[in-house]
Amino acid sequence: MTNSINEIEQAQVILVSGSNTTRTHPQVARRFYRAVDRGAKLIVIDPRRTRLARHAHIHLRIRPGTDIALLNGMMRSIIDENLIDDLFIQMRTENYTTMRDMLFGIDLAQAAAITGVPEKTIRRAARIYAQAQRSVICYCLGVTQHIAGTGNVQSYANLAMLTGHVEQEFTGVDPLRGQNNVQGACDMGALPGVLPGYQSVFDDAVREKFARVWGVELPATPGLTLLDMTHEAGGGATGLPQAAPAIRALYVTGENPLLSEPSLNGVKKAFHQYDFLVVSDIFLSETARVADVVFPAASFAEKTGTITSSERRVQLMRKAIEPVGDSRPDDWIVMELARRMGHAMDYTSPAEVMEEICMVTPIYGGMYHDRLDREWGVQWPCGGRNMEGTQYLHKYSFARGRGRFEPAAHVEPAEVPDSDYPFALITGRFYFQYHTGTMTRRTPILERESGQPLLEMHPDDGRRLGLRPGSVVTVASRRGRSRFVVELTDRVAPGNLFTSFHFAEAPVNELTIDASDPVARCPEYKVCAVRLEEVEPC
Amino acid sequence: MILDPSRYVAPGMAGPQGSKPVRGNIYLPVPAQVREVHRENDLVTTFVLEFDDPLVNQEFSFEPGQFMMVSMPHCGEAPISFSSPPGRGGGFALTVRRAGRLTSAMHRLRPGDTIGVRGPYGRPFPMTELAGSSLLFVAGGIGLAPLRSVIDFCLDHRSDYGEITLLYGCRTPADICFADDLERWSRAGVRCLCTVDEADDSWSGRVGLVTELLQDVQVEADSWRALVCGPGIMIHFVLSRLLEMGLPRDHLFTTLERHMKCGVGICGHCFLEEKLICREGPVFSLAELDDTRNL
Amino acid sequence: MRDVLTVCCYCGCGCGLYLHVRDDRVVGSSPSRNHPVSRNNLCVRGWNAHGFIHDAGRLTEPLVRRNGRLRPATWDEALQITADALARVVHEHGPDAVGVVASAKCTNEENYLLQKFARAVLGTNNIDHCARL
Amino acid sequence: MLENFVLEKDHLLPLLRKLGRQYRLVAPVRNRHGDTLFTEIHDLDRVEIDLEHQPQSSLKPFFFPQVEVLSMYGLDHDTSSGATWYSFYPQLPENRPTVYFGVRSCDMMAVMYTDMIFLQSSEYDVYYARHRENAIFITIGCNQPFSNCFCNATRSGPFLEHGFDIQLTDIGDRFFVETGRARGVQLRRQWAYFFRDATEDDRRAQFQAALEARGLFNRLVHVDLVTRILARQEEPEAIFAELSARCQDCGGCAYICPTCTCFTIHDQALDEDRGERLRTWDACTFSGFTRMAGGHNPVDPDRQRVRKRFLHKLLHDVEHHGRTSCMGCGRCVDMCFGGVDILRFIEMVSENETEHEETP
Repeated sequence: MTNSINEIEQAQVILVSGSNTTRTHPQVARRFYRAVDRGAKLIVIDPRRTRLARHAHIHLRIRPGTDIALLNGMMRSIIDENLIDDLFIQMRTENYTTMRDMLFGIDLAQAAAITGVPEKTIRRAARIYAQAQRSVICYCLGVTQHIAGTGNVQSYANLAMLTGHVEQEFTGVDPLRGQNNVQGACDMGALPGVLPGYQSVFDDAVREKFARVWGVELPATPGLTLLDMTHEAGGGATGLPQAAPAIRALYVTGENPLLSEPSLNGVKKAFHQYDFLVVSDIFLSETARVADVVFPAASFAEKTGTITSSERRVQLMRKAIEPVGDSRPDDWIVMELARRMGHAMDYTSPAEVMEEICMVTPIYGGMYHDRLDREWGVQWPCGGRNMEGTQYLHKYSFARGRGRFEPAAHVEPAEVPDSDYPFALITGRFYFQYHTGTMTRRTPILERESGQPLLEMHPDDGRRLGLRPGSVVTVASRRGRSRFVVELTDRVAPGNLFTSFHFAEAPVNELTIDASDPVARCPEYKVCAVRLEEVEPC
Repeated sequence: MILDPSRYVAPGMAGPQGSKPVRGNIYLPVPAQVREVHRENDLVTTFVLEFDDPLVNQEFSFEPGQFMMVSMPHCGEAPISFSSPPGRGGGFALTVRRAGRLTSAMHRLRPGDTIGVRGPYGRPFPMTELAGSSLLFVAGGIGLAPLRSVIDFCLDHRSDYGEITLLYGCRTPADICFADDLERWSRAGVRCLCTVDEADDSWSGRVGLVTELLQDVQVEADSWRALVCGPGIMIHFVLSRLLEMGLPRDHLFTTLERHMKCGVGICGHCFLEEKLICREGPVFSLAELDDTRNL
Repeated sequence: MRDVLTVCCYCGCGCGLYLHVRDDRVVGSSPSRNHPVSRNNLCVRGWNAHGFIHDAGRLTEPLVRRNGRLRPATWDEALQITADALARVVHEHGPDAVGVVASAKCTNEENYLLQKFARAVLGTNNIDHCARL
Repeated sequence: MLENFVLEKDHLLPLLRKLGRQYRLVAPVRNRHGDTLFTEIHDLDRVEIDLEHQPQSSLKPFFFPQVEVLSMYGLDHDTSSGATWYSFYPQLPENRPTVYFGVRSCDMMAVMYTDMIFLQSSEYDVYYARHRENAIFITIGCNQPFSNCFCNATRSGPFLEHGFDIQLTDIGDRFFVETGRARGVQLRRQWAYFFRDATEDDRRAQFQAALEARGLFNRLVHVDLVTRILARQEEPEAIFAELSARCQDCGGCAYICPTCTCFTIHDQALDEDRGERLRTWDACTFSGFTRMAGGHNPVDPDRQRVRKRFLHKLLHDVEHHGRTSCMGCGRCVDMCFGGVDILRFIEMVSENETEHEETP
């Protein structure tokens, strides 16, 4: 997030897209409620009528995967009504003319047709967003998990820049991060293209710097993404630019790709081909079950270290109890493996690891454990021990100098409903469950509240198909099938279905498609075409 | 007698301020052994249980309408009403419909297995108050189980009660429970009328809702009492109809079902407005219930 | 009873919460009143963050596949088998034949070590995690 | 009549040190993160006892822990008959004589309420009793109520008439000391040299503090009026529905409430043949609280999620026990995600009534 969670309370307009915020980021939603109670306007872009959408002043209920069309429509309308921020565009951005020329080609009637949102509503939302002094955009995986994910994200940035809603307190574009340390894992360079602090592996000077600290030469060859590593090892199936070498061994820590990755059948094939699979986890997950070696890891309550939240806040997680049984923290495991492979990593504590991180990672320059222990964490960038953290990003200029407009055109989802597979299946999360459920499904209250793989369906569709709440149905896509329990609700639009990947007994990723965004390699979890087979009335 | 597993209680335990009498641990189940298993239909089974300790067996007593908290390994507990009458010796019967994890596990029980039980809990049907009256029983599906305990109790004390009529409705013929008992009761002079919502080829009896059977019954406001048990919606309609037929509210009784954890009025799950079903119920006269729409 | 301030293990909000510990067992969770994000408040998952820690399904010893089945092993065995296997693959097929999946559930320090392991020890940039999930 | 004494502030720490040797000592401690929690004190010189801020949770977790093992269970298999034998072994908590120091009036009243629920209902909860036995409460009146407090409206503070063992009132450089129940009297006698008899001046100072405190409440609500309105049986359905829609299902209000005692019981398997039976805090705002095994739920979560909570606190307990079970501590006000706390409810119901009265 460019802003802090607390700043949201002060916003005048909040535009939320592709986020079931009350359920998945309750603390952020809490600020939305406060802001609305203080008079802020709430605009929600979501194919589903979520709790937040019910609470919104305007709910733009788009067809899944049509964000770009909607945003281009809004931006066209903003230009038409002359609500752009000329000064901001002139001083802080580039490539505006290309953007403007593209927008002049946008027809609002067509945008309405593509998105299913009336032209009038698009105009109204655009006006409210553009007119306010302090407008903030929050988006989540509903925006990124599409083949046009990068275009979606760029379009939200375009909208914010067009109206000057960045670079100030209480405004900005805030992607919400799903896991407690997904931000930190990115910051730490657990990504194929970057070293810690988003320093490119293709930059010789950067590699040189790390080589000096680590005492070895670093590889400059491009790495594979999770999607590429786990789908038909080395396969061309996912459209890699050049044939990559086949993965023969995989070391997985605390992830469960055999439930969480799209198009699971392909993943299973890939896992079958590995010579060696080692998994480190706190439970025997679906992935650990097929491993050659399983390491018992310590849970969050049993280790010390830092994690970084969605608002870039680096906080100290403190050990509460000794590791259960003979389990060990992952840092110990990695150091042991490194030692045995002839590369000693002699750190006596996580705090010492962090000292090295501070040294090589400019944005983490001041994140020393003793300091974090005294404060409520520090928000990066923070260059040194005596420097303050950063409440919101891009205060005086964008990271890359000027913000660049990147015009994007609407792209249909890789798979849209047709006569064979007439429903659009959207996947997401339930409130009481988390991710693949390894933790929440073992927590009695949470499992009691939401222990069934529910499939949300509009009551009209249910009536037409003779289904009642509790009916068990088999849902099939071109890739696989899975069984769910029907819930009839108007949260989903007719023709749409919604469910979650929490449930191993109903693996929704047997159905999802592995088509992904060509830049971010983010799979299109949010939409695929399915049909109902085999209906058992309850 | 409430089961008191005091043999498990650590000695020398005193209450706050030292003034409370030593009492047993209300959350501790006592093992009971399955003696007989009777399949009522695909989903419903009756278990006859007795305690391992003959002394407990002898002393254990309960009243129709009460329930036991039943434990199954790794499944927690659930409340289940007695379906047999008290005072016959030789244990007690519980009839269970397969609905959740615990009841499904119960359906795998075989004679000789043990389960955990504690109780009896809840306010029973007021059998003394009912003495001298004629009784109309109206049951839906598994709702006949607690009423079976009452009917057999009445038959065991035949001279205390007047005419006995049973109206029994089920969704389909396959859902009928206690088929043998229905015959036995008919032979013993109970007027039994059955109906199903949806008939099949095997069914030659009546088709329709149980409320329709009420047309065939003459009840007299002063001398009749009605006892109703079944799904909430059925209870609501039957009680409404009986009121129209002129029975006063305090002559109508029902027994209610709720999610329940402790069984003794502490955990809070089984509330109905200001009442706790486990303690103030499960048996209520209609005079004590304000509104039957949301049962 | 001890109260240990830590950070919630679920979503990316970063709520500060206390774990309440009695006899080396976590018996409760509650919010921190002054934490800038949670500000005296947790969602249902945070309030139940202790729920899975002592579950019987927790892995408590290393497992190694022998004759097709995962069986308990010592740390020494499990680590050595892994180190040997990874070294063999690197040797036979090159470093890019190994992939490392880091975790959004691990700490920064662990992720740092994992990517360092991939790049400095194995010699590959095949390191990723479920950022897109 | 209560006996009155004075304890010099300088002598408080020495007194606690004596008590700490004889009892486990629990008091509000401000930790290094700035939060104030009731904490078991091992070394008085290394903690900061905090009487300036409201402890963020009540004493509830000490008597009724969030998770508690009730019993262990085991299965034995008879290989010849194939039958299984299933037995339970209770796990009673240890009883430790404890002094709870610095307890606020609302929290003391809450303990008296939970005593009634666990000990004086028809059944007697030995687990609660074990935690609760041999507890001594040294309470402190609130000269300055905290920002969300409304205990004056629930008649559970800021000062108590009874229920405490010892009640302290801050009167400048000294505490005014009242002894209440027998243990307080006994404790005062045992450490008599710490206390001197109160003078008329001390009494006046105490009276003045109590009087002034009443005028310092931020949140002014009329709880009795709301109880009366609810008792009329015209249900404020629209208010319940509005608040239910904003409830975020966190359960926080019930978890943090010093008088919410609902719990669930569940089994946790340790292996195939052994397990623990646990009880865990539960909340009536969860859908699963009332949902039955077959899936039927007598409560409509969309419109009635918060109904039982408010009716129970403000009406049903008045009918059953003669007083509301909301003690006005205000913790849930801060806590609520959706802003649907009990104060908001009380305010909405009262406003509704005022509007009715004003429209002829």
